[in-house]
Amino acid sequence: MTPLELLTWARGPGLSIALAICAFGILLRLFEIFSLGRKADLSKAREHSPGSGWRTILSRSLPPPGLMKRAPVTYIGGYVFHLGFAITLFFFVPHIELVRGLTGLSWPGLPTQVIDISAVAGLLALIAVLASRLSNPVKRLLSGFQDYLAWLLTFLPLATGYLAFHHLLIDYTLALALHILSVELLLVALPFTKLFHTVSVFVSRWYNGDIFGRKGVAS
Amino acid sequence: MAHDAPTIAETLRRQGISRRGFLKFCATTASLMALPPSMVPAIAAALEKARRPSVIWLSFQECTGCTESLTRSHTPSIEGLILEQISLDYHHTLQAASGEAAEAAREAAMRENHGKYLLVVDGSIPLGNAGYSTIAGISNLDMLKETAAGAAAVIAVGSCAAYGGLPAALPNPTGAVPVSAIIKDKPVMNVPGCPPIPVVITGVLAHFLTFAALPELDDRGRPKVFYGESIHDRCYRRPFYDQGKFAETFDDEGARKGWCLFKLGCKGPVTYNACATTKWNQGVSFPIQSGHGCIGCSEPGFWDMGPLYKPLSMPIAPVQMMVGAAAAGGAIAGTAMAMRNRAAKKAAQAAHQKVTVDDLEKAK
Amino acid sequence: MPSTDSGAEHGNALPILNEIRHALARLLESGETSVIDLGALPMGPQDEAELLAALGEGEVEATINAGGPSSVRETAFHGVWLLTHRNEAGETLARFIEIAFVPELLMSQAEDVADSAAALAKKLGQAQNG
Amino acid sequence: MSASFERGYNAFKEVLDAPIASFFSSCVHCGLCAEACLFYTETSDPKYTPIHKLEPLRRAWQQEYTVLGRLAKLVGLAKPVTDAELAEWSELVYDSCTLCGRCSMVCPVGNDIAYMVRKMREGMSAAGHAPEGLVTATKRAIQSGSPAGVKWATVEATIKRVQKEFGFEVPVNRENADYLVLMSSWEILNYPEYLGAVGRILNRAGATWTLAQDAYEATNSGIQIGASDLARELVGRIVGAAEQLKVKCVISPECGHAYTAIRWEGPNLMGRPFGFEVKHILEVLDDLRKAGKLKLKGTLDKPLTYHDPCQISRRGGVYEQPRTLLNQLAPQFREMHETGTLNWCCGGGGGVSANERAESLRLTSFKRKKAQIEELGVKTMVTACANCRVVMEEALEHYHMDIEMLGLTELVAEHLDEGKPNE
Repeated sequence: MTPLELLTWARGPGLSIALAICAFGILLRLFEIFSLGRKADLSKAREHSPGSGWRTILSRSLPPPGLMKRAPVTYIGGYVFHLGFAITLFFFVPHIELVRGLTGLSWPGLPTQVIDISAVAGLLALIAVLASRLSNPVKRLLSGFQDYLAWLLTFLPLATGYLAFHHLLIDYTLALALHILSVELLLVALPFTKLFHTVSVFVSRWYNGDIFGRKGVAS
Repeated sequence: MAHDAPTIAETLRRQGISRRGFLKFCATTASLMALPPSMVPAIAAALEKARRPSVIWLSFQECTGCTESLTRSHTPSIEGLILEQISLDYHHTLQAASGEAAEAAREAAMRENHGKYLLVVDGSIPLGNAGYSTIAGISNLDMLKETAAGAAAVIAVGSCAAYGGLPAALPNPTGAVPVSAIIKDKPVMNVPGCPPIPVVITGVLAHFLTFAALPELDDRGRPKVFYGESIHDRCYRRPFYDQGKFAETFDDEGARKGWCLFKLGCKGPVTYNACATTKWNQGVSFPIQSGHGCIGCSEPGFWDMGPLYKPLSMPIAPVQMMVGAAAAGGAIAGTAMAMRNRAAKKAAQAAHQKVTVDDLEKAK
Repeated sequence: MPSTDSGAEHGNALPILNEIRHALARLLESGETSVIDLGALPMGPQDEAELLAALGEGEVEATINAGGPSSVRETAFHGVWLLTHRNEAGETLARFIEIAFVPELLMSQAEDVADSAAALAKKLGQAQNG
Repeated sequence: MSASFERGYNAFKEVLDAPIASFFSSCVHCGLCAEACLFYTETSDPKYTPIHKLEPLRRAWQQEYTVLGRLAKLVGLAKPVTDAELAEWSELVYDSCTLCGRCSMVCPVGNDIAYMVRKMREGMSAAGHAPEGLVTATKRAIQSGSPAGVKWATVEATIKRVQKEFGFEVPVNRENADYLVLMSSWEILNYPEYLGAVGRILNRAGATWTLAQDAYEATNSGIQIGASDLARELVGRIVGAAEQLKVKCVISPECGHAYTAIRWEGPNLMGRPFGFEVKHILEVLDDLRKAGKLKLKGTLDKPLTYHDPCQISRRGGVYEQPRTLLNQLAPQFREMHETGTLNWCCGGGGGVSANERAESLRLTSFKRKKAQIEELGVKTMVTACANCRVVMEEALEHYHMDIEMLGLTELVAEHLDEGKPNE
């Protein structure tokens, strides 16, 4: 199999299989979660509450006062990684083309220099949060195989994409093929690992905001 | 190739070409071979010693496009000089002789120059049925094996000879294979392209002529000087890619301004060839300069590598159906799991025994 | 073949001009000459015109008739020469920018001088004999 | 019958719901909840990381309610939850969690960890892993009516003291009153001035009120230990009395968990909405103030601060009312650095104060509050939860800190303008 054949497989059957597993898994997991149900709360909710599920979906993206100082690596690393990853994912023109190919939606991209910076920032942040995971006693206690797997699966697309873009170490075609394959691995693993937080975070934040909100607290 | 044959430099001098003219020839040859101008002295030195080689050109499952390309090389005098310098002893499209006389010429060249002649092949070789392609009643496979046996080196010209090309496109009805699938005991150089750039063909011939050896090859048997970099990396429109400026259609403002053709399916990023610098038609232009993306014709299996007009990052096959089906499958499996979960939770609730204060501690 | 993107500027001339600047410095410092093959560079339709316009025209212009006409022209920048090799039919074979005090090809070659010396001697001998 | 692992594990299966499933699905092990938990910040022991306290519950969810977890369990790859593990986790679930919910406020993926700990305690108590102190308190609450063993006779003694001191009659079992006044054991035993204060304020406002002989105790050990069956029985006494006496509103006293028990969990435990309102005393005070029925005079002019009881503010939504009152009463009222819905717990909520086993950890965790007080430099702290007050008074003594503690209701009563009621 030549690199171009590998790339073709990745763009063709590989992508279809990965997206199919991802879609299957997300649906399955959502059913799994919602099937456990939630008893209607019979207590009288406050009429005028500053909080709500929808508010918390947004507000939890910001650090609560005081916590940034206590956990700077987690916050800054987390922000830089998520933003770097998101900018690279959603504003690199070839990625937009992929979305256009899948959904017909498209939007303007950013110059490659900007993408380059965001990808490098994302990679460095990932390394920083890994170092923190390995050295911080709390994170080390909490972390298991899945956490490191999720880290690797997130790191690989950025790393291979960077290698491909800059023609480093490996031939571009092979790098591009590996890049797409790494994204496919990410998609396959997404519903069944910690990576599912990309979907469930909206659910959990909503529940949190709703639980607090009905008591009159903006959480 | 007789030992008393004159060297190429001698031949040129006999034709009344001065040393200055020879150096000009060397400089243009260097340019042709995509070698840096600093190589001119080495080329001159090599040509002082180089002697006229015998060349046998075999055409198998091909369209003659490669030969057409070669004969339309934009440097007729140089290439003419080269073709004059080589002894093209067999080329069934170009030679005057035909039938038995032609085959006799091939056999004679093979005999006289055994171990020293250069074999050039265009077209792929069918393995499915020997009768799919024959010349003078000889199957392509037999003729290739027989002719390659005494060759110093083999040059596979064009994507068909190098990779199987169009005949090998799915479902590959003739079982077409490239030269390299058959010839394993000789140096085989691939000069892919559909067709290859004319000056690339003459360039590699010039290299063999000049240095009596094949140029440096990459891991896929291609001369590095021509195939070392991707079209994308040498493309004059590359700055637009970096700035995020793309033509969206073939007739929009971006297309008129000469912006990057990535979104229109350009395969430049994964295609390794010299088109962007060497160009075509007497150096006038190349596909991207003419407003059309690269189709990647010099890459293996390019015909089966997805739609020509879809960007590289786009999926090749429509995935909506499959993803939709998978999502439906996920919903069905999810519903089954949900029913199981509900039943399990109900069972747990049914198994609940009311907790009294006496139940807060384990029985001693 | 007409190009679709006329008039677009791609900025590919600028790196070449920079390369020429460095080559001039080397020439002055150590006498080292440089040659740039214009056929080996990524050039858009306007890039070459831009480059040539930037280089301008200088004081010297020569034609070499050897295996077709080659033009040798100094640009507005002394020491920067533009060489265009053509065949007998006048078609361009190759184009170079040479950074040198005198382009190599303008100088008479020792072999040719030797041949000429011999030829002149022979001619004189013939004249004396005749 | 008795507690057993099977009953506990069955309870896990009962309480796991969609919010918990989404919370466990979302957790990325970032460790930020630890930074919000005073048991971690004051000990630096990673085992006190809030989400870690739920590990057995998480595995129960995974192995019972997810496809992959079930598969893993089937092929023997899953680590089953064991009784020994639950025994080990007892300290984490009861001693090092006050259900204060501060972690629930900071979790970036929105996990309500306190909600989950409350649910996990259902299984822990059914499995017999509740700490002895809480078990004893719960038994006393069910059997004698109060976790501290306070009987009606004790209440009557308090009533007599109040009647003598303030000169008004304390109504008992009076029907159709506006308010049913509840107390916590602490208020009956340690702070009888609460009853006097409430009575004066309500009388001055012209409201009718009553105590109920069958429901004087507001606290609910069933909630703290995590046994809904018992919590239902306890809250049912109040609901029964309120309905029998046909009161309009039940006033939850200055006690955090009592408010959560009656106001938020009560209807869910009873399985029906209430026909009466439930309000915290601070809400009632604010209502009266708004209605012009609470006239105050004079101020307490010294530097003081307000400690938000977690269940009142963060978990209860009553955080503006005390500030409105204090701004009126105390010109030198100052806020601590982290306050309101992001306050730090006293360290004794969620049953921790009733859990003798947790005493040393509780005192260690108080260092957080101590640092807050010292940073602000005040000598007076007002609060609205008798449990917070007792816990902090003990800890202040332990650390030899000379800080005066006040109940907000008393403070209001002390500044009540007792001129003639508005005609």
